[in-house]
This record gives sequence, C-alpha cells and structure tokens, in this order.
Amino acid sequence: MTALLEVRNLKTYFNTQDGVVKAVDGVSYDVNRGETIALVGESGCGKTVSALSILRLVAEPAGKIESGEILFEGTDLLKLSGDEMRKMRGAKISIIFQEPLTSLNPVLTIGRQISEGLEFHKNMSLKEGMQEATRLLKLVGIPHPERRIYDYPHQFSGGMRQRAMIAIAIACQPQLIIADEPTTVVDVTIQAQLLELIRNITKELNTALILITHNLGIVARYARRVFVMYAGNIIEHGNALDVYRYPCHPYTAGLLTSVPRLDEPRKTRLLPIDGQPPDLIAPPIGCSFQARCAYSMPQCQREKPPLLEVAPNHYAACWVSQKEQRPWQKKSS
Amino acid sequence: MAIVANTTIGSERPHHTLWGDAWIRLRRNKLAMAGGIFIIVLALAAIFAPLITPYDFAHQDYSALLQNPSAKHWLGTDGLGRDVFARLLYGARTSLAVGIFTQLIVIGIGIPIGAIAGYAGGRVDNVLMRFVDVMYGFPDLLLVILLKAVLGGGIYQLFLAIGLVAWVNISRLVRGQILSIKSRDFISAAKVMGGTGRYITWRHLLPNSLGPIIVSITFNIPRAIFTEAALSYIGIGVRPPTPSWGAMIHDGYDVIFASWYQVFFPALAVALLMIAFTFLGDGLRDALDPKMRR
Amino acid sequence: MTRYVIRRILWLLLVLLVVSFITFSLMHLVPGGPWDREKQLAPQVVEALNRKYGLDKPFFVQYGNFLIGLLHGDLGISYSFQNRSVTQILMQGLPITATLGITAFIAAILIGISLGMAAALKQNSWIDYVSVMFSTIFASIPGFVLAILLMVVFSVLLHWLPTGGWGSVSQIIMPAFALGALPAAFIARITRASTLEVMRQDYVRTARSKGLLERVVLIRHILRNSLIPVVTIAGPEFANLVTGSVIVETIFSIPGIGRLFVQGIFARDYGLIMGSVLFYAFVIAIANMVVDILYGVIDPRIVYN
Amino acid sequence: MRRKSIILSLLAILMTASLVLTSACTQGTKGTGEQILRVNLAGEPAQIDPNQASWAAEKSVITQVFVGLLGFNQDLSLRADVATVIPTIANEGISADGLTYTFTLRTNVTWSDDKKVTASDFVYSIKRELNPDLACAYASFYFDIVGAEAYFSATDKTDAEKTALENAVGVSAPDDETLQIKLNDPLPTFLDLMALWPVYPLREDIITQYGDSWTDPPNYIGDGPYLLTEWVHLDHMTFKPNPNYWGTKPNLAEIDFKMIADANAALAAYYNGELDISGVPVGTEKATMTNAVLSPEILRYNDLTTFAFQFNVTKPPFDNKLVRQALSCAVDRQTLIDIRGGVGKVALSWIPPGMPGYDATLGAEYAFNVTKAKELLDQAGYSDVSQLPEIKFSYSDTAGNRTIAQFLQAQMQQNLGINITLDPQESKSFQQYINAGKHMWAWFGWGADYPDPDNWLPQLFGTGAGNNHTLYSNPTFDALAAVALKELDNTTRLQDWADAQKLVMDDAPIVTMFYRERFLLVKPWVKGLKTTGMDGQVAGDMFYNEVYIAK
Repeated sequence: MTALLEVRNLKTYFNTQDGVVKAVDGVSYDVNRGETIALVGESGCGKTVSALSILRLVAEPAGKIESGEILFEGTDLLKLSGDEMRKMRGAKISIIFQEPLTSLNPVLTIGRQISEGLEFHKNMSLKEGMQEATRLLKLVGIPHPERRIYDYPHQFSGGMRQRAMIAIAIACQPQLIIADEPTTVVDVTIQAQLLELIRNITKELNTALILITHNLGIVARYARRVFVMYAGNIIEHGNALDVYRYPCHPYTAGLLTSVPRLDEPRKTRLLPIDGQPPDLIAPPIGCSFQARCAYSMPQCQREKPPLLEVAPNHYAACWVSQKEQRPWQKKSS
Repeated sequence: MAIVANTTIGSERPHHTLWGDAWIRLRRNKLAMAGGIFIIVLALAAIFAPLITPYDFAHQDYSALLQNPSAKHWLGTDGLGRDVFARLLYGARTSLAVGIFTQLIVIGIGIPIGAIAGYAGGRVDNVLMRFVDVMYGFPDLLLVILLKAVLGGGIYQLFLAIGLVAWVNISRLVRGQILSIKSRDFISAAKVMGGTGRYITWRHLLPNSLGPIIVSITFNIPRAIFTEAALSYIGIGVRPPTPSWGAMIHDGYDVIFASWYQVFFPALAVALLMIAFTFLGDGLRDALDPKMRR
Repeated sequence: MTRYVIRRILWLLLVLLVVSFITFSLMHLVPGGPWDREKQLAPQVVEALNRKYGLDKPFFVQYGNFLIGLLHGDLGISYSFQNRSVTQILMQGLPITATLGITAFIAAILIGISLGMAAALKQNSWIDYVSVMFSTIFASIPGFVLAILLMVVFSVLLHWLPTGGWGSVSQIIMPAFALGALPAAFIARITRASTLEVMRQDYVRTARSKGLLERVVLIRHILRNSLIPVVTIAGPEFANLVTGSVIVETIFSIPGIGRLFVQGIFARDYGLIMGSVLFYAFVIAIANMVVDILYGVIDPRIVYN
Repeated sequence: MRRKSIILSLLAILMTASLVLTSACTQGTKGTGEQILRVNLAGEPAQIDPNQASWAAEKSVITQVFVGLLGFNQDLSLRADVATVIPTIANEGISADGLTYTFTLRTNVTWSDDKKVTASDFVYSIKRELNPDLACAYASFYFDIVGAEAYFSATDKTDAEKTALENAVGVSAPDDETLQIKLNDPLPTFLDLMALWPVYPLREDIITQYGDSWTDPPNYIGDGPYLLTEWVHLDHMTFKPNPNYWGTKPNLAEIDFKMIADANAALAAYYNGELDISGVPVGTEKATMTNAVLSPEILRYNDLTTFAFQFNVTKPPFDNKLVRQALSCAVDRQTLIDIRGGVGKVALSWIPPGMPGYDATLGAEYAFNVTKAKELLDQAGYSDVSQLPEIKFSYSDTAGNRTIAQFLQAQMQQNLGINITLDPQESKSFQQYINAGKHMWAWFGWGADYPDPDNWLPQLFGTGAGNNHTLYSNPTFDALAAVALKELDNTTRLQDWADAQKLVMDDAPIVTMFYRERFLLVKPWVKGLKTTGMDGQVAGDMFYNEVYIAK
C-alpha cells in the first residue's frame, strides 16, 4: 500500500549573511496512514525545517525549498498552487509547535483560535465553531471548556496552552499531524499526559503522526519506526526496537549511551558525544559524523556513505556498519 | 534530558551582549551604514564649511539677486544676493544641532516617563498620564513668547522651547508598548528571577518597543527643524543672518513663484537628513530585534 | 468599564482646570496686551477698554469670572472679532474644521496602515522603498510648501480645483491631502515598524499552519497585534487634525478654527486664547482617553485596575 | 495582499471621479459674462463700524456701503457728496473766524431702506465717534470740535454727566438739511477730516435696535452705492448694488471680497481665474514683469505711504545727530528697492510725492555716500566704529521685515563695518516694546489718512504725540506746528509745514527709505478702475461704482 506521505530527497536551504545553510540536505522518509514515526536528532539538525517544508511554511525570503518531492496521497505538495496548499494546511496536515507560550495569538480567545480552522475548512458558522471548540477542549482534557473557550492565552498555563494547540491541530480531523517537540517546554509529569493524549487521539482518529523530538525515551514508547537525523541527513532508520537494540550507526549508539537506562546500574557514567556538529554552510566531504566518530576509517573522510540496508528493514549510512561487525554494539541480551 | 550539551549551528559563537551583537549586525547593514556616514559627512561639511565654500553666508552681493544655479553660485543666490550653497552648509550647523539635541531631551524625558507609567501602572500611571495630557494641551506658543521675553532668545532657550513639549508622543508610545508587553511570559520569568523594575524595563521592555520609538524620533527631527524656523521668526534660537534650513524654507516660500530653488534645496537637505536617520534607525531596529538574532 | 470612564472624566476636568490656569497666567505674563497698537491709544482710552472688558480687576477675580462663565458655556467676548462671543466663533468654525480634519484623518489611517503593512510584509522590496520615499517627502516638506505645490499643480496648471475657500467637495480635496499627508506618513512608518516585529511571532506561523486565507492572517493575527503603537499616535494626530491647522486653513482660506489659536495669541485676544486652548486640551484629553480604552479592547492583557 | 490593493484602487477611483466631477463645475464660474468683480480683502476685517474702523481692510468695506458729506476725487481733491457744496468762507459755509462750519445737505440722499438721510444722522455719527464708551481710534482727529475732547475723556463719569457733555459737543442740526459744527480754534484741514469714514452718517434707530450686530448683513444700512448682502466670516463678503441708491447706479451686479490671507494663494487664485485683481508676493515682482502672460496685466501706481527706519533719539549713540545723519547716508535705498523687485521710489524726505508738502529737493544730503558717512562718524567722535555702543535693530515677525532687517545689517557691516544685532519679536510684544520706547532702531511705515502735512508731521514728530516713537522733541518744531495747525491762509500754512519738515529732516530722527508703489495684476476685462494714493486694502475701492466688466 502506498505511504500516506513520502518525502523524497528534500533539500531546504537558508541563505544568511554568512552563506547558504544547507539545513535539510537530501532527506527522505515516509509515513503510512495511522502510523506514528519519530524523527530524532539534536536540535538544529534540520528536523523542524523538514517538517515546516512539508507544510511549505519555511520563512521566506531566507528559507527556500531547493529540490525534492513531498508526495501526500500521491500528489506532490511542492507543485500545488498557494490556494491548493492552503486548503491542505490544517485540513489534511496540521502541526503542533514547540513553544506553546508564543504560538497562540495573545489577543484572540482560545475558542476563536480553534474555530478559525473549522470556519474556513468546514465553513462552519462562528457559533458552530465555538461549540466544536468546546467539545475539542473537553477532548484534550481542559476543565470547564464551555467557559474556557472565552479565555485568552495568557489565562492558560503552559500545559493547558499545549493542549489547546493539540485541539487546534485535530480540529479538522487531519490525516497527518506533525508534532514538533510538543513536550519540550513542559515538565515531565505534564509531558507524559500530553503524549498519552496525542497517542490516544491519533489512534482514535486513525491519524498518522510524525513525532519530532530529541528525547529518545519518548521515541521507544510511541513510535513504530524511527529516523535518526544528523547535520541535515537521515543517517539511520528502521523499526524502533531494532534501532534501539542494534544501532547501526555510531552516532545513534552514542545517543543511546548518553541516555540513562533503567536496566543499567545507576552508577555507570553517561558518555556524552564530544565535539560539535559540522558547519552546515561548508559540510565536510566524507561522512558528516566523521570528526566525532571513534571508529572512523580513511574511507569515511573521502566518501559520503550512502544509506544502505544493513539489516532487514534497517538502514544506515556508515562505511563501518556495512562491514557487518559493529564494535559499538554491546553484546547485551 | 538532552543528549548532548546545547550546541548551535555554525561556528562557535562567543557570547555577545545585546548591544555588542547589534553593532556587528548594524555594521553589515549597508543602508544603515550609508545613513550613518551621510550624517557624519554632513556634520563635517558643516563644521569645515569655510574650507568648502569661499562665500560668506551673510555677504549680500546686490549684483546677483535671486540667481539660478550657475558655475559661480552652485545653488544660485537668494533674494538678498547671498550664496545658497554656503547658507545650506552653515545652516546645517543650526539644523543638525536642533534636530539632534532636541531628540536627546525628548528621549531623556519621554522614555523614562512612558516606561515608568507603563511598567508601574495604577496610580503612578494615572498621575503621569494626566501630566502628559496637560503637556499635550499646553499652549507652547505662549510659553515660547514668555521665554523670549524673560530669558532672551538664545539657542538653549530654543532647545528648551522645542524639547519641553515634543516628548509627549514618545512617552505615550513607550507606555503603550510596555503595557502590552508587560504581561508576556518572559517578563514574568525575569521577574521571578528577581529582576528589578529598572533592569527589566531596560533589558527586556525597551528593546521590544524600539521600532515605534525610533520611527517617532526620525519624524521629530524635521519637525524640530521647522519649529526652530518658526521660533526664530519671533526671536528664539538663531538670529538672522545666521541661516538655518527651516528659515531658508520659510524665506524661499515667500518667493516660490519667482524661484522655486530657494525652497527646493533646503527641503531636499532636510529630506536627505531624514532618509539617513530613517535607514540608520531601521538598521538599529533590525540589529536590536531579538527575533533577528541568529 | 463605565466606572473607569467616569473616573477619567473627573480627571479630565482637573486637567482642563490646570491647563486653563496655566494659560490664563501665561497670557497675562506675556508682554503686550490686546490694546497695544502701532498707533498708540491714549491712556484713558486703554483704561476705558480695560474696564469695559473687566481687565482692570485683579488676576484671580478675572480668572474666577472666566471659570464661572465657562460653567455657563460662555467663553467671553473676542476683542479682535468685533465683540462676537468666542463660543459662537468656535461653533461657527468647528463644523468646517472638523469635516476637513476627519476626512484627512480617515484618509491618513487608510493609506497609512495599508502602506505600512505592505512595506513590512514586503520588506526591502519596491513597495518598502516607496513607503520610505512617501514618508520622507511628506515629513520633510513643511505644510505650507506642500499646500502651495498642490495649488500650483491642481489649480494653476490643471485648473481642476479651486485654490481654496469652502462650500463644495472640490474645496476639501487639496486641504485634506495637505493636512493628512504627514500623519499618513507617520502612521505608515509606525505600522511598518510594529508589523515587522509582529510578523515574526510564532502565532503568525500557527495561523498560517491552520490554512487561513492570507487576508485573515493579515487582519486578525498581524494587524490586531501591531495596532497598539498605531492607535497610540492616531489619538493625538486625530486631535490635531480635528482642531485644525493654522497653515492649511490660512493658505486655503478655510473659515475654520485652525487659525484662532495663533491669531488669538498674536492679538492677545484673551477670550479667544482661552476658548481655543481649552477646546484643544479637551479634544486631546478625550482622544488619549479613547486610546487607553482601545488598548483594553485590542489587547486583553492590558487591564486598568 | 489582494484585499488591501482593492482599498487602494477604490481610493484612487474615488479621487479621480470627484476630480472629474468638480472640474466640470468650476469651469462655470470663470468665464461668466455677468458684471461680477472679485477682489482680495486678504483677511477678515476686525469690524466694519465706520466710527470704530481704523485698518485698510475695514476702510475698503465701508467705502462701498457709505457716502459721507464730502469725498475725494481721484486726484485727492475734495468733492461734495451728500453736502450740496464744499463750504468755504466765500459761500459763508465757513464763518469769517473759521470757527463755524455750515453744511447744507442734498435732499435726494436716501438710505438703502429708502429713508431720507438727514443732518441728525451726521450729528449722531460725530457724537458717537466721540463716545467715551466706544473709545474709537480716530476720535482724536475731531478733538477740535467744541466739547469733543471733554466728552471723549469722560470715561469715568456718571451717565448723567456723560449725556450733559454729549449735548455740549459743538455739533447741531438746525433743520434736516443743515449741519452746523463749532470749533475751538480754526482748523484749515477740517474739511479733509469731514471727508473721512469715521464721520459717515449713521442710523441711530438701527444701531440702538441691533446693538453690536448692527453690522451683520441684513442690518448694515448705508447710503452708498452697494449693500453688504453676505458675510461668511474668514471666507468672503458679497456686495450687491443698493436698490435705493440716490447717486449714479453702479455698473457691477456683484462685488465679491475674498479673504485669501496668503500672498502665494492669492496669486494662484488669480492664475486660476478666481480673482480679477490681486497683489503679488513681495520679491516676485521682477519675475512677474518678465512673465509673458502676466506682464501686460501689471498695474503700478504710487501710494501715499512712506517707509523708514526710526531711531530712538534718546538712546546712545542715536542721541547724537551726526551719528543719525551718518547712518542715513550709509544705506543704499535703490538697492533695497531692487531687492523688493524694483517696486517703489527712493525716499530722501518724509512726505511722499502726490500730496501737498512734498519737497523733491529736501534730504538730498542723505543720498548714498559712504565716505561722507564715515566723515560724519569721525565728526561724531566715532572714527573707530568699535567704540560705538551695541546697536540693536528690533522688528516684528513678518517675512518682509526679516528681509529688510538683514539688508540693514549687511549695509552697516559692508559699508561701515558696524555689526548691529537683530532683535525679531512677536508682533504684540514688539508694539508694547516700541510704545514703551525701549527700542533703539526699528522699521515703520505711515500712510496718509488725508492728503495734508497736518496728517504727517505733528502726529509723528510733535513732542509726546501718539505716534512719536522716535521720542523726537524739538521746541522749534512744536512752535511751528502749533502755528501751522491753525493758519487759515493755505500758502503760509504750507510754508510753515515745509520749514517744519526741513527741521525734522535735518535732525534725521528717521532714515526715510522708499515711497511705496502698489504693484498689482488686473484682468484685462476689468474696466473703469480708478486708483488713488489713499486706496484701502483693495485697489481702487473708492470708485467701484464706475468699474465695469468688458468680456
């Protein structure tokens, strides 16, 4: 069955005074209907930019989608006209942003900001829109929704604002939701509630979800497949469990070791990956992780490793990994 | 728990203060730099006017009344046979001084009053704003005539006369901005971290309300130049024959049907000065805009 | 809200009182009186005139009489307008100045805001530079030069419009343009500066992510958030326009009240000065009050305890 | 963006639509054939009550609506209007001792409401002119009438005393056609005074009924050729022919006094065909002369007005006659005229040409001569000009004054090396400053009320006179003036004034600069315009009943 969304070889560059930043440099991933995938990587590796490129919300005139295709139900979003694209946003694909504090219009009531999308896509009247907004707020767990729809964002806590963002995202029952680090700003307890909420809703509405995060803990629990991004490229992707157990790229392994594991004795030191990600204005020739990779070979410096299947449904872009022995894998159970 | 220490794209960036970073970006903004350079060049031209033009701004050559621009007189002569180019250069001294110094008074009084009223709110805001209402309705022309009679008509009385009433617009602008920004979360966050009122106002509120303030200042400059001309009519500020752009425009207006140059060149000078300040102001605004920091 | 308005009205009365006292004292401190003329009047004639208009009484008695008169809506008699009552002069000229002022204000708001937003949305594009040129030209040409340029083009050369006077629509166009040009330029630049800051906010991106029409994003999300500084300056600009400009009304010979303030002072016409100053102070105080109320309407976070 | 561009285009359509619409209707008023004369009063007259009027604009309005006992011809000779004949000693109009004047009135003179004009209308007007409560500016002109000054000064008397004094004024109407005035002393120029506007006839019933608003259009009853039919304050005044006019009916169907205060706007209005007669902004005269369209429409004529610098003779160094004479020679009058567009005549003496008392030979010693000026300064003890105390030139804030001030400053600096400081002042403070004698040097102009030295010398140079801002005081002059004021024999009288003027010019309390020349544009279709040296604000306003439009 064809995937709901296929991103093929997407390139989105930003021209700044210092030069052209290749934020997304040939990224491909896909999502099936109802499936939840995770896009993982350090902040600034291009995951948010790739999400914005899907919705063509990259800030003009600095950012520009250079090339690639984004097929949504077979149609390439990049070829759509402004109006056609606008009809997709919010109706077919919607997004939950990272900063609830600044992502809501401070001078418009919460109810109005939810009903806006409905009024436009579903041409509901304002009254119907507000009723639907009340239902949605109830759905996302806001107490006394019939009263709260008339409140303004500054009268909501951080967690409640993120719930309102979720309500906005699901208002028109989109087929795909992109959640860009939905829980980074809130504390841990709220974080779990929000993620459960998102999971239940996506299950209920059979909505595909792209979960963008740098928190591996979340990925394991919620996403079936995971794509690891580094310096504008996908360097490994596969089933979440396989990638966790047998990381086929030293960077992914490094990410895993720097996360405290419940099944590990508490005393083991976390091993951070030293060094800095490469300069995206002039990316190195070979593998972009090469400078920080403990297992780098001369070939790594010369040639950029292609993304190949190193295990069933498990791809990695690493010369060492293709040679079957992956020294960084622990012989764990 | 973040995997790795917070890293940013691009080369290692030294930590800059708001103003330091702004200066770097300002330097890169070509238009702003052009504006800044124009103002400096104008100031230098005004100071070294004697070296630039042989003509004395007050000397009346009765054989050359109201002449069009010619090789001898680059910008022609006025109704009293004086060289317009020379008067423009020497006039720059008055007009630049008036345009800029009055803004210092306007900023010095306007911004604090607006910031305190906006930030403190409640009774303080009410009292300050009623004082501003009184100043808005103040019969400044009457005060100016009294100032002339009591203190004589020097240049300082001029700054006082113009600056005293010109700051009201800016104070209300600052107050308006602060009222709407005050409750934004990063402000309350700063408060939580124990930021004092003044620190918060200066560090957070002002940079965010800079745009409108700068625009207001760029509009105050020509307004101050023309007010100076009007006041010099009744003896406050520079006395004839010392020229000023505003006075030249007033005189030029009277003979506009005979020679439109008399009005055109000083008005052009004021326009260029204002464009320079506008670009410089815009550059400063963009440089200081937290959102624009990369 | 009404409680707030009532409180503000009371404060307004105090403001007017303070302004009236300042003006009254300045008026009498300033050198030169209403009877100083080139052809000096005989002393006994000056005495008679002072007695006739009650100027021989002590300062505070005069001020008291003025206040009592004010309560009855009587601003006293004008010396320079053939003993016509100041209230009557103001009432006769006000509709003319107000019509002109309001026309200019509406044009200034419409042109100012649309040009300002266009310049911000298309920063550093041709429309941005047009807005800069537009603003600079109308800020650096004084009103009287602009007025005569309009007259030369539209009356002398094209014979399209009468040079001045009042009565027909054709006599509103040029003065309204001359009056409204500077405020329009000012509003355009303020809107641009404020819109630039709002444009980059996250909630604008959220609005676009909901697939709303660009127009809706502009008006409901961008404009509403950038209105605060615009409204702040629109208040005083409205007050200035509605109370008339001495320059535009003199050059276009418009029988409004724009000239009364300056003419009153230069003629030391005490009744006229008090009338015009207080009227302006009243209008500007009301305008600023409306601005404060609009703050609350535009931005719910602003609340006045 | 679409929505906003719609707004802009809507606005543009609206503007062009209204332009096209209006251009159609403005064409209409320009090319009419009717007899309409549109002139510029340049401002709102403070008031148009003949008794209280004193400014040029007020005079122009009053001359259309009222006709007095006597009037002036174009050559400024006297003319009998309401009076049947000009009283002289010969026709017993004036008593042998010159103290009693008897005027006989025409019987056919009517008001605009068709009532007959009677001698009591003149009695009422003259007595009202002297009314202490009105404090009329020109009342002092008529103080020679018996009891006039006493009545005028009764400002603090009771009403009863005022009425008594009023009755004591030497003006009476034995019957409807005869008016008799008694003077304290003989006054040779009294007939000129009786030709002036303050003593035009007035209707007691109208004024008592309407009080201050008697000058509003419907109530403004006059005996002149025109009626004031409309007065929109600060906008315009409209005059229509007086249906009941007793004299020759005017040709014009309407006169429109516009109130365009700005000189540039007035010229633009003239260009646009909204004005038939207009002045020209000072300094643009030369450009107008070289303008092909306008030059044939230029009208220039001399005006009985002199402009001069006036010293304060009590303030050093101007208390020294030699210094005054020196500075008078150091100012190039012809250059000032060139600066003012070449309009006006060099004035070396005070009384202007075109009226009795003008002496072309007087003041020749003040012709522009820098070396002579320096010599005079040496004699005065200021061979080194730096020894001179600080000289301050004060002037009130009009554009014309500023040019003159800077001209004087440059002349002093360039010719004698003297640096004078300029002291511009707001008009009212300047007037008080001058009246209090605080000034050192100032600029002023004087226009003739009536064409006689009597109106030019005593008021300005008599010790303590109302307009004597030079504080000039010369007992010989005062004595000569006292005699001349009463001398019935015209030739001796004029000789006395000539001697007095010579005295003043020798003392040089003033530096006469130029005699004003009026420079106007008149549309070719305006015919029958008769201008005089004593015109009010509007050129030729004394003879508008003879003007007609030939299209």
